[in-house]
Amino acid sequence: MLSVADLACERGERELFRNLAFELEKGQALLVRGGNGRGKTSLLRILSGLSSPTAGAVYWRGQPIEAVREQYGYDMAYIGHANAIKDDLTPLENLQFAAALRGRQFDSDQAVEALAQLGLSHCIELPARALSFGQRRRVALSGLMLAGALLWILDEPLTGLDIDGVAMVEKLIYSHIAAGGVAIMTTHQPLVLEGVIQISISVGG
Amino acid sequence: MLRFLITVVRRDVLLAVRRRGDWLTAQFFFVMVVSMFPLGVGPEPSMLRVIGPGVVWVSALLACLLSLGRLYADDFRDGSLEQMLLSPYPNSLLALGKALAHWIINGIPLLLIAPVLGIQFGLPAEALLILVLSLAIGTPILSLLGGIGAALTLGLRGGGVLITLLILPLYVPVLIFGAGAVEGAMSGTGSEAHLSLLGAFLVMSLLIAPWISSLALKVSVE
Amino acid sequence: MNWESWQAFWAMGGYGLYVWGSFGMTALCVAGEIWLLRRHRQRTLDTLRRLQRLNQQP
Amino acid sequence: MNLYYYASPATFYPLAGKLIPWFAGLAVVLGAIGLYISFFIAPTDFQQGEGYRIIFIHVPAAWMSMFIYLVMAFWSAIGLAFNTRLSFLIARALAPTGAMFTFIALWTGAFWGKPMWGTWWVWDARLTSELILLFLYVGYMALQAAIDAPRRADRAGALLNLVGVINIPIIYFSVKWWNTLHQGSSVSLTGAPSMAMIMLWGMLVMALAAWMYTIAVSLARSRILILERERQTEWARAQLEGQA
Repeated sequence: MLSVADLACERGERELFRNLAFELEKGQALLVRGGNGRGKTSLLRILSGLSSPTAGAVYWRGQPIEAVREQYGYDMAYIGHANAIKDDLTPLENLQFAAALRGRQFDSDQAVEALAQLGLSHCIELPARALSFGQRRRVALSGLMLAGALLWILDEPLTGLDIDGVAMVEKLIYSHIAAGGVAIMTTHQPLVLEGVIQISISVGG
Repeated sequence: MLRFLITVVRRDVLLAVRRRGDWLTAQFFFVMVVSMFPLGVGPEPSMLRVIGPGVVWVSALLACLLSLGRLYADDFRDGSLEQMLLSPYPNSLLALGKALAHWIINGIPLLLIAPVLGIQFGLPAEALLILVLSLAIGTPILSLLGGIGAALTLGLRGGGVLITLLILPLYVPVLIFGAGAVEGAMSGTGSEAHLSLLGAFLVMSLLIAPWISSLALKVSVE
Repeated sequence: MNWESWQAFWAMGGYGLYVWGSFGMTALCVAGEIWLLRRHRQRTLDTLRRLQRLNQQP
Repeated sequence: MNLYYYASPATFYPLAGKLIPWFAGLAVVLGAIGLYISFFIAPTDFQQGEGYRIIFIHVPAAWMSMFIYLVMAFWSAIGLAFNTRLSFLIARALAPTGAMFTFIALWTGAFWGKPMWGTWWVWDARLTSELILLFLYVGYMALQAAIDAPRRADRAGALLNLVGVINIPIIYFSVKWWNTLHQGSSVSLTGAPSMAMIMLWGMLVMALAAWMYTIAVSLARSRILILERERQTEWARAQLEGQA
């Protein structure tokens, strides 16, 4: 589904990685490892199409992602360091706008369900301002359930989550992959995904 | 496509409504700057009538620049901008929607306040009408061109001052045609020529500015 | 030849201040730019060499 | 050997180094000829006296200030279209010189205006446009100075440059329009009553000298910028050691 050939990235004058290549099929997960400042986030941003690589290209279903930008926009969901949650909107409104901006159908019952599944049913009516960091992370992640995207690109999805939260997200990712989805993640915490084909790459020296 | 545009606009308007304080600040800035001029140059009615259109227009430029700094900045900080850029729709549509929202939030109130301020400067009724008309054509240009500056200075130190430096020179034609239209109405030389030139500039900005803003956003977010 | 004496040349028919003010400022700008450029170059070279020496030390 | 060969910083750097003395020499020779024409060959103007000799700087400086902005926009467009880093650097290296010529045009305009119009500053169309051009240069340089990431600085500057160049004709037209409406001064610098052939020649030679000067200075400046950017590469290291 997603393949990468000969990818290279520079930030400033520093070369982060070079000649990176891998291929992901349905039902596979990619775990990107590497220390701080090694280029994990840069790689994920390149894969999502937010930044361009110095060399090489990213292919989605055999096509460069710039050529299939529209389709890739529907098929891919990206969650970066920031949660993209607006303080002045409620979690439900946040999810609604997020879906509309990505051109996706929105069903509010389904959204309430998704929020409940990540343990947020009690704060659906509150403005996001009142939520803690971990709770906002959960709101952002619950958007994944509504997106219907085939490919998930998650930058440190477990940051700020408590033990319950980590377990819920693990289950979420697991069921996505089990259903034939693809996931790409970076994480410092150990992630348990039993029975899932995992590819690990490390970036940076 | 159209639904996406409407969503972008609706989202920004809703956020502005939820944060009324910030929005009111920009409008009061406009009123205050205009009211400072008579205190500076003296209350002579004939003098005020001459400088009135220019003062209102220059203040409109400044008020617009004041709010432009935050056009993309908030969304950039909390990560929503990345999500919007990844949407399946063209990014220039996003830039157009953002500029449109900025105009609805900041430009339209300006149109409503301007006649009151014009009265303070003793402008005749006909000139007031032209003032509103020129602002109605001119302020969307300010939002569109300003969007380019906001995108270029995204996340930079001192972005607020920088955007003024970058964009104010580009506002010169709007200021000249806008204030000129009102003066033309007052002196009897007519304001049609000014207004149609302003309209032409608006059409051009509509065609080019969203596209350049989208390129600038891509450069800044990368 | 336009000028009968050096004095006439400097006086510029009464426009001395303006003519020489313009030409002088231009000369000053050009000289200043060249000087700044040289200094910039020297400083850059110094900094880069220092960085290089720093990197060579293990 | 193709275009990309010269577009590579490693080949451009020594090439520029070799070219600078030639352009600098040409600038000096042409400047000397230009000064000779402007002071010793061009006759005294019967209306404006000796004061008109200021135009031998003012007009070439004004030409150069606009020309350099156009050249910058050309390189910016090339850089954005073909993704060549060198073109962004050339645009960047040109900006300070362009700003300098704009300033000279304003300064000499003021020094010409004082004896002719009796005031240092007149809001005539040419001077006002020059002033706005100076603002555009300042904005471009301020934007580049504020951005640390070189790739972003290059591209953001180039975009601003292009927006500026699209706007310049509109700005110029609007200022001219504004000026005629407000009955600006009827005397204009270039519209001097008897624009003798020799005056035109003087201005042309001076403009050529300014052009050569611009090339020499911007080549030197782009060399510094290249060295800063490429300091990690083999050739830049060798270069630095060779000159130590």
